[in-house]
Amino acid sequence: MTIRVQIDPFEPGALLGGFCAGRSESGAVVSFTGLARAEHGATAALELESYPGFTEAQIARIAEDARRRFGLDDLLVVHRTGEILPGEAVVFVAAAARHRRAAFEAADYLMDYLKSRAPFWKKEHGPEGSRWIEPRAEDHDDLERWEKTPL
Amino acid sequence: MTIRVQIDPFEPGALLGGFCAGRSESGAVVSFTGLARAEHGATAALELESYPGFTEAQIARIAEDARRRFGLDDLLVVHRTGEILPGEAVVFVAAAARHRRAAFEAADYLMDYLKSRAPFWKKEHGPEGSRWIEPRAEDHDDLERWEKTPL
Amino acid sequence: MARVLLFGPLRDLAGWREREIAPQPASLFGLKAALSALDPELGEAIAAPGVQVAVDKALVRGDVALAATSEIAFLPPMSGG
Amino acid sequence: MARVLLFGPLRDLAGWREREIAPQPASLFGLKAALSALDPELGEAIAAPGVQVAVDKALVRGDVALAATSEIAFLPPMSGG
Repeated sequence: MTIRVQIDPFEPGALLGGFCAGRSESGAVVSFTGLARAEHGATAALELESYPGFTEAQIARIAEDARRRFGLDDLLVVHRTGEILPGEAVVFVAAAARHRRAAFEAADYLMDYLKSRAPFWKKEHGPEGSRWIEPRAEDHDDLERWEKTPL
Repeated sequence: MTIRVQIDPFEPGALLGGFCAGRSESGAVVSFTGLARAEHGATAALELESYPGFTEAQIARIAEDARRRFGLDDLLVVHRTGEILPGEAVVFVAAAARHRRAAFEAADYLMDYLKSRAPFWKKEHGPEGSRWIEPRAEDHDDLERWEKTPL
Repeated sequence: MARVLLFGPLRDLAGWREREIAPQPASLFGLKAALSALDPELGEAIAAPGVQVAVDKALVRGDVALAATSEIAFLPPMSGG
Repeated sequence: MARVLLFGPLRDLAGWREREIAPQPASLFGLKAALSALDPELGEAIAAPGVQVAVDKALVRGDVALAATSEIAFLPPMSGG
């Protein structure tokens, strides 16, 4: 299980390739890649802030919870901070499990958590100024799905 | 939207890297990679058969359905046939959408379809002989989820 | 001469994958009867409820007319991924 | 001297990201009062229901005692991914 918060850009394909390599008992790997959207010119850049040490620890806690809850073989979370340009990857999550349902649900669950509960703060810079982004109502609804349905 | 059925091995990371590159309006890319399991020595190889022409057409039909149903920006399906060794990738599905829910659901839906309805026949070769694999009961249940919940 | 394709376990059962059936059957039901006469075990296997039939790469149900150039595929339960 | 960290919009509001507060407040509530006296707008912002507090990188609720070496972080609503 690996958790990484980094300023350097990353290539999602390289992460998935490394994560899949050498697995001979995991039948299923699900990955999520979050990309910064240009919003057709309305967003020039994102600025992501973390609380070094605390952010990694909080993600590790929920990742360990997901590993146990879904019976995962392995898990990788990489999250960028700093300035992120449109088209660049912001977050990458990969989950490996014996069967696909567990891998899908774990990646989905982790993303719901990262979107609305992980210690990151996100500012959008555009031609009309800058604004802090808060989770959308859908993000809160998404997270609630897991609280309502004990597995 | 790309559908490919091929005998040549593929590297899931290279496919995801290519699929994500140059996207500036899709915020979410979900990928599924199905790997051949060794089953701790019980499986020496998988043998996958397709019906060339028919298989691609059937997948394209369901992929187009998924694209419309989930409002996807793009979709990639690569499926191997022939002899596949443990640890090698059998199938790769990637879905790009504006937000993550659509991308997760589309990849999940496509895999449920591929597991139990796509024209492939799968034989497992092991030290104790060979056997044809049919979808598990869970695979049928998984597919039924989509029929019960109109979106 | 209808061209018949067998997939998956049907191919193992019959011992062949592709075969031309002469004389030309006028319909799918006629072809099924001809295959049963040729190999009763295969005839029973292709009549099983999970087996689908494609004529010229389109799934069909029930009986359909066959042309001399038709390609008829018997498709046992599928499983990919 | 408690060390205070502000994140996200709180940092923009206060105009600083990190600051040492002297004299040392004995408790979190004491620190909040000191910050309010320093900057009433910030005092109001850190009292908002969505703002969480971490002391030495552990989330806390209610009042807690502070040590001279404590690091207190005010965490407005989070959003990653």
